[in-house]
Amino acid sequence: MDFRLTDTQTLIAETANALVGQHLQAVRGGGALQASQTTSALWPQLGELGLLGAEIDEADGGSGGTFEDLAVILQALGRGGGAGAFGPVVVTAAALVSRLGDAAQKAALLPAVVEGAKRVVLAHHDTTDQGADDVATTAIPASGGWKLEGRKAMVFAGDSADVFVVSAHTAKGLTLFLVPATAEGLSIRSMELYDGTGAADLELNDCFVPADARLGAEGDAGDAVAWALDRANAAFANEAIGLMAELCDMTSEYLKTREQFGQPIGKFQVLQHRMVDMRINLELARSMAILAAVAVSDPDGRRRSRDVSAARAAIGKASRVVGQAAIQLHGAIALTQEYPAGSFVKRLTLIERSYGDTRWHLERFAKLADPAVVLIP
Amino acid sequence: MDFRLTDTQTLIAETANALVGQHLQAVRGGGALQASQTTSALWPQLGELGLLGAEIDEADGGSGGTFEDLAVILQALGRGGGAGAFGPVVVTAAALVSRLGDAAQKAALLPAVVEGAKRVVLAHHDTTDQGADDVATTAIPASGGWKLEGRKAMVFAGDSADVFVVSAHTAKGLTLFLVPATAEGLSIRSMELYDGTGAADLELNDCFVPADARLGAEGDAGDAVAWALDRANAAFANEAIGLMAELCDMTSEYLKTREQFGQPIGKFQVLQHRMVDMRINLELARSMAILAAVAVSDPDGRRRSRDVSAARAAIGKASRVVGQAAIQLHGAIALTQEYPAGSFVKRLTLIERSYGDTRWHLERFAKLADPAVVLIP
Amino acid sequence: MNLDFDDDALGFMEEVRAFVRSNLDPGTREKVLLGHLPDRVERTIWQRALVARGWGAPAWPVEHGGPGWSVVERYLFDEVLSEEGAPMPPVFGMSMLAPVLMRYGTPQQINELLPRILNIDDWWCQGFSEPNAGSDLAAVRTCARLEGDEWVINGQKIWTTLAHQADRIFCLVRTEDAPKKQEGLSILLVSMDAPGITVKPIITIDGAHEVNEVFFDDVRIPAGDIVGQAGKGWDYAKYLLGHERTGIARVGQSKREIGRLKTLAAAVVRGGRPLRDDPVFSARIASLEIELRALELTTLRMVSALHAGAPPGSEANILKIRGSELQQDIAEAIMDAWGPEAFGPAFVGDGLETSPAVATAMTYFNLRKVSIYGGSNEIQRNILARSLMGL
Amino acid sequence: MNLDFDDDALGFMEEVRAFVRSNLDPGTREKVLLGHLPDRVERTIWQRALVARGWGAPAWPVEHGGPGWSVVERYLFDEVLSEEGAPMPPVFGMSMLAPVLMRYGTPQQINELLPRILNIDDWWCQGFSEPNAGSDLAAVRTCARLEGDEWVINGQKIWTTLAHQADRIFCLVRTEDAPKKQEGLSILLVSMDAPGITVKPIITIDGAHEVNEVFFDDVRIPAGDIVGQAGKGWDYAKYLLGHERTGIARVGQSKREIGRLKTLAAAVVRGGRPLRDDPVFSARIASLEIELRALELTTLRMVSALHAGAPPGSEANILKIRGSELQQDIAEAIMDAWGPEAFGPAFVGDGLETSPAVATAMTYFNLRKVSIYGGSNEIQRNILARSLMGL
Repeated sequence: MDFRLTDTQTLIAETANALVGQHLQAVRGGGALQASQTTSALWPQLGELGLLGAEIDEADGGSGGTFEDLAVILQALGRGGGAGAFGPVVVTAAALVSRLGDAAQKAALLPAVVEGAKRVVLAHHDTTDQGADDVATTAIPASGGWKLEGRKAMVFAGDSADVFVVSAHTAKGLTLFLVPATAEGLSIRSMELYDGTGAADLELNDCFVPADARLGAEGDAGDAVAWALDRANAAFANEAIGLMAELCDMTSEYLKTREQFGQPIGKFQVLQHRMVDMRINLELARSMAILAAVAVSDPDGRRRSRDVSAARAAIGKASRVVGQAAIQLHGAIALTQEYPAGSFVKRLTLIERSYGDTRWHLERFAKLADPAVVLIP
Repeated sequence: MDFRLTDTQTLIAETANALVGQHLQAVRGGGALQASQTTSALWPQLGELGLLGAEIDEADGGSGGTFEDLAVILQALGRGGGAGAFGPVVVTAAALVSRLGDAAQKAALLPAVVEGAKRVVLAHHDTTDQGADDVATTAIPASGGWKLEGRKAMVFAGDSADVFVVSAHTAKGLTLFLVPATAEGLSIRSMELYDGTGAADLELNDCFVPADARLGAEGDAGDAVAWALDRANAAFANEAIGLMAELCDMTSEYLKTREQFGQPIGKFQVLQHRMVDMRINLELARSMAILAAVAVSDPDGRRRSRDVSAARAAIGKASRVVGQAAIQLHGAIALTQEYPAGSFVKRLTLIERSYGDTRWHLERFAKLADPAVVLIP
Repeated sequence: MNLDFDDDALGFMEEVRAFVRSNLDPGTREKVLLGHLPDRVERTIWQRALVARGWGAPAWPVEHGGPGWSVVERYLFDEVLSEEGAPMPPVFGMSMLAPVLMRYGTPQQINELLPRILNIDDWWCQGFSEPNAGSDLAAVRTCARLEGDEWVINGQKIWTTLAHQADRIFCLVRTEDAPKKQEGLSILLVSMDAPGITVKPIITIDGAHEVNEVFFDDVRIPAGDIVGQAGKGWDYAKYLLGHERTGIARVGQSKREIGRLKTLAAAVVRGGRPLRDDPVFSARIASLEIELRALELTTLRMVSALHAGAPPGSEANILKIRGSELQQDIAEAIMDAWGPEAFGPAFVGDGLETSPAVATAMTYFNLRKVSIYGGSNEIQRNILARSLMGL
Repeated sequence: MNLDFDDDALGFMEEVRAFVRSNLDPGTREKVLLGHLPDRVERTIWQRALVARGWGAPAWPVEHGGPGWSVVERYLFDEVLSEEGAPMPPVFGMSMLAPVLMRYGTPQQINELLPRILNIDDWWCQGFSEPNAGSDLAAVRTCARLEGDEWVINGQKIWTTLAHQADRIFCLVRTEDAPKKQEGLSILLVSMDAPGITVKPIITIDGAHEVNEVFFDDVRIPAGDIVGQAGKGWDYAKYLLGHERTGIARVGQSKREIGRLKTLAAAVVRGGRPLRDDPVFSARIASLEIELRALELTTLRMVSALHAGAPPGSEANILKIRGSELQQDIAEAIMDAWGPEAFGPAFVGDGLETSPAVATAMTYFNLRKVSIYGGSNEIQRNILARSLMGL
């Protein structure tokens, strides 16, 4: 049992926090802070500093680290207002390419992802019902390749993607394909989400991709997709910790400085206790984010999904407590676009409902939990 | 729309509150107050003052009032620590006799109930699963009567009953029988419940009752039992209001008088707000107790059950809030038998879980609720 | 007791409902149901339709154009309008300023201003909150000094709802220095086009422009444009805020929204099944519906007591707290029912148009205000604690 | 990071578990699992078995008979014992008084008292709370004055756990008048059989006799039976209460109880179906299990930090708050799972014996204390607010 960061992780944390901190200081004067902006503005530096490649194999241009290294970065980006495309590109899609790609596919994509030059994202759910695991999109063999037919809804970071990892059913089962954004027959409707991040709806009409666009074996993608979605969820969990930590600090600071009735409002016991409850929720959620980060490497898929869902359910509940309390304790100021709290809460609110909401994760946990009590791991 | 008490109800309320108030003053010095004691100690006076017969037809010795008259009494008894046998005897079983009994049955039982000389109670559930509506107890025709076979669990006030209204299946369906406590083949295991009230488990082994013991038509008791149980639940709802109102007063008073850190603890804002939440819960629960009291007379059984379950679910939730806050705001003193709060909370806790708990009533409400929103009634 | 309305009341409700259905512009109704703000023109058209029917000012006495309704009728009228998606009445003029003028205004103010409020010839906004006077309203610093026959006003107001479309503003300002901060305050009546007034928009996190900052820089108004006596502003402000509380629980609106929630839960598919078939979500809907019923009955008890002549008590604080919490809980459930779709696309077209799904997320964020404004729920609980415990 | 225990730790846990299973009296275990208090004889037998194994005082230094374990091993030992239903160690003597004596006691006190604590030759109880000194502990009024070579004690203590079976009591008393109420306090060591001591039972609503009032009427003890210096009692009391906090979350006990809840939900039938098949109840169990996991990991983070030499921080307050809330929530779920059966029959037989179902209701009521004692959760939140916000 060891909860300490490695030296590498400490270094990564310092680098990422410094980067985010400088950026925040630069923009704070400038008004509205949308969750999207920090990470998208910092993308080139994230590449330069090697943070986009933290986990990718050294052979593919990365640092060959672990998911826990990514978790440290996600928390830092969360403190900056949100990790934006970092989860979809780095944590989810690039990991699928690393896991399933052949040498040519990796060489074509991964070094470019590490540099920040290319973005690849997963396009899996046909509808916004992201708790569903059925896919109606199909891939039919065509001369020299495949024809894809179907649609994909609300692909996170899909507005800025160069390549999509598209899931589709062949005769043999669920299969993944690398589909460039420029592919013929692919139409992309980019959208800004309510938290300021980007996404896209895709339509695949008679969309041809060559044979070498298939990622991994035919009909065998179910496990890999489940793994990737667990990674995406673990990423959300850690990003949420950063967002909540910053909201807690912001709120504490406000309570200490805002005066009403001739004293800082933090002197009022009811506000103190609500602040304390924000912190308690944060600390317990933080433990669960650690669990999620460790769990994604668990070779036992059932235990992996169980722990990730436990983390997401706990953090989802904490997000509501922290987000709603942050607004209430600030009062009206938190409801303005000028003040950053609202933007943080929006991002938290979206995260809580993406890739399975709190209820969905709770139910999945209940199904996967041991019938008897889980003893110390 | 009219929420005013009738003149009769005002008089009943004054009478019952005065009776309970005098009793409480007399016993307060004497230590432990168990929920059971007030109502059982006052039973003779309740008879003398006509309160046991408030709703029973004048022809049967009562005052021919309404359920709302009973609700007023139940709230007063709740303020005294609990209504004990009043719900089981007066609200539930006597009403079944009034509704279904022939002239002889009424004459034999109702005047005696009104006077407080006899107690009749409903014995319906075979097990403590009081949300279940299946009954395995059977009645088989025997020469000149019926043989009953089966068991009844946790019959409220069954320890002091003279006559049981027993539900059993005949070939035609669910049927009710009047079974004297002295009947051969009936064994009664009396028990004290954790809140100090009494109950009994019954075993019916080859238990013979004569033909004229059948209450109402054969095979047709389902609706009447459902009605009686809704009445019992509406009684619990109103009793709970009395218990909660007294807990609120007790707690306010304690906060005003108990001093720590050189001031009444009611000066602490966190305690104030928790007290306020107790009151808010009480006031909203009170509205729902009114709804339940009115609903039991609704000729539409579906709407009756829906409204009663709505009331019980709301009041159940309020009971937890009020009971737990009352203990926490008092601190250790509330956990002693000497101080009355604990006894009130015990009774509330039992009520919340009897004849369907909050979850069960919520589910029943969801099933009976209109698919669209209920507009103003 | 009797929880049913009598035939007269039911007939009245049907009459109101029929009127709304045949007179409310469908586009306006649509906006209200999506949680957007109708614009001033839309609200004026609707208000004048009500005025023409004699229903323009339900709570006003007959001599000023009120319909002479009982408390119960007024309550029912509000409920039906909310259920049907009619715009809210112009609350600042009609429900706040007008009652104060009726009681403390000069005959000239009454004769001139009330009809203009009724017809929305004047759109009033309320200048109370300041950057350092939120919950602590008596801490206002905006000041006015009498110079000859003019008040000269300097200072700043904030969170001023719809100041950018208002004609006039009633302001709580400091007109004298006094030992107690509640003393020396006055309410002044100011035209928004007076030189020296600057309105600066505040965009809220739901993307809407509803509130503003209003700056006063040597703004001059006639000395007579004051309510009642100088220095008594705090009493008038309390009277003004204490008025007309039975609608505060927003029962009609919540009823409408629960209807929306149920319809949605039947239609939307989540995790591969209709959402309504998830027993946990169905229990959540049932709980909300029961809480609403408790709130409605509690409101009716209060309406009924007022009708019988009882003085208003602390019930209004209870209704404000539970009403706002319930509005927020329902909005959250609706947003949850939509799932990720509630977040995008944020905008369709060029302006602030959104999908119905995203409108629910915007409403969720917009409604965070209801536990903050009009005396935050913490303040409401403080008031209740004082009145319940006398501490 | 690594959330798994290494082989040494796992082996250690298995060793402890095996020891408990072969040495703990089944009757004692049964009592603990039903939430009843084992009596003094049962606890002494168990304690002496631990002492014989060298595990009698896990947190004590080796020179006083401790096993020399790490923070992690101590934590694991506590957890396994809780899970297995072993009686709690005699906390007042071993975990509160002993550490204070080791630091501030005289050599004679250390040599004489510690072995007697270890073997439960002396059963100690704690005389801190008074009727008017609960959350406000420094307000104690029980006083002692030095007369010759004796302290003469007068006053009253309350909520004294197991005073009726204790041999000795350590008391916080006022020995000098001082301007600040935290000054002038001392901790005295008193024999329960000293003339002038009266113990009056307090029966709690779960029907148990666990706590007492203790009255002191001119009780005389030797002047030397004081901890450290006179007048410094407040510092010692804080040291004593601040000791040994990692077990405060009661993770092992809650784990055991969630196991009980799951077993019960599978067995019990409610509304005609197994309770576990109700998705709402199953979601409730899942939530509790997830909360427990979060609490456990948070505790382990703290244990791990202490192990690495970090100073104890405000985490202990967090663990106390969430640990106590979770204990209460689990107990409530278990009582709910039993339904009405949890309420009767209240007693079987003559004494306080109850059915397993009723024992869960008694436990529910008994556990209301965990958010009240040892500094109520309100006090814990006050402390956290101070340390987090520095206000």
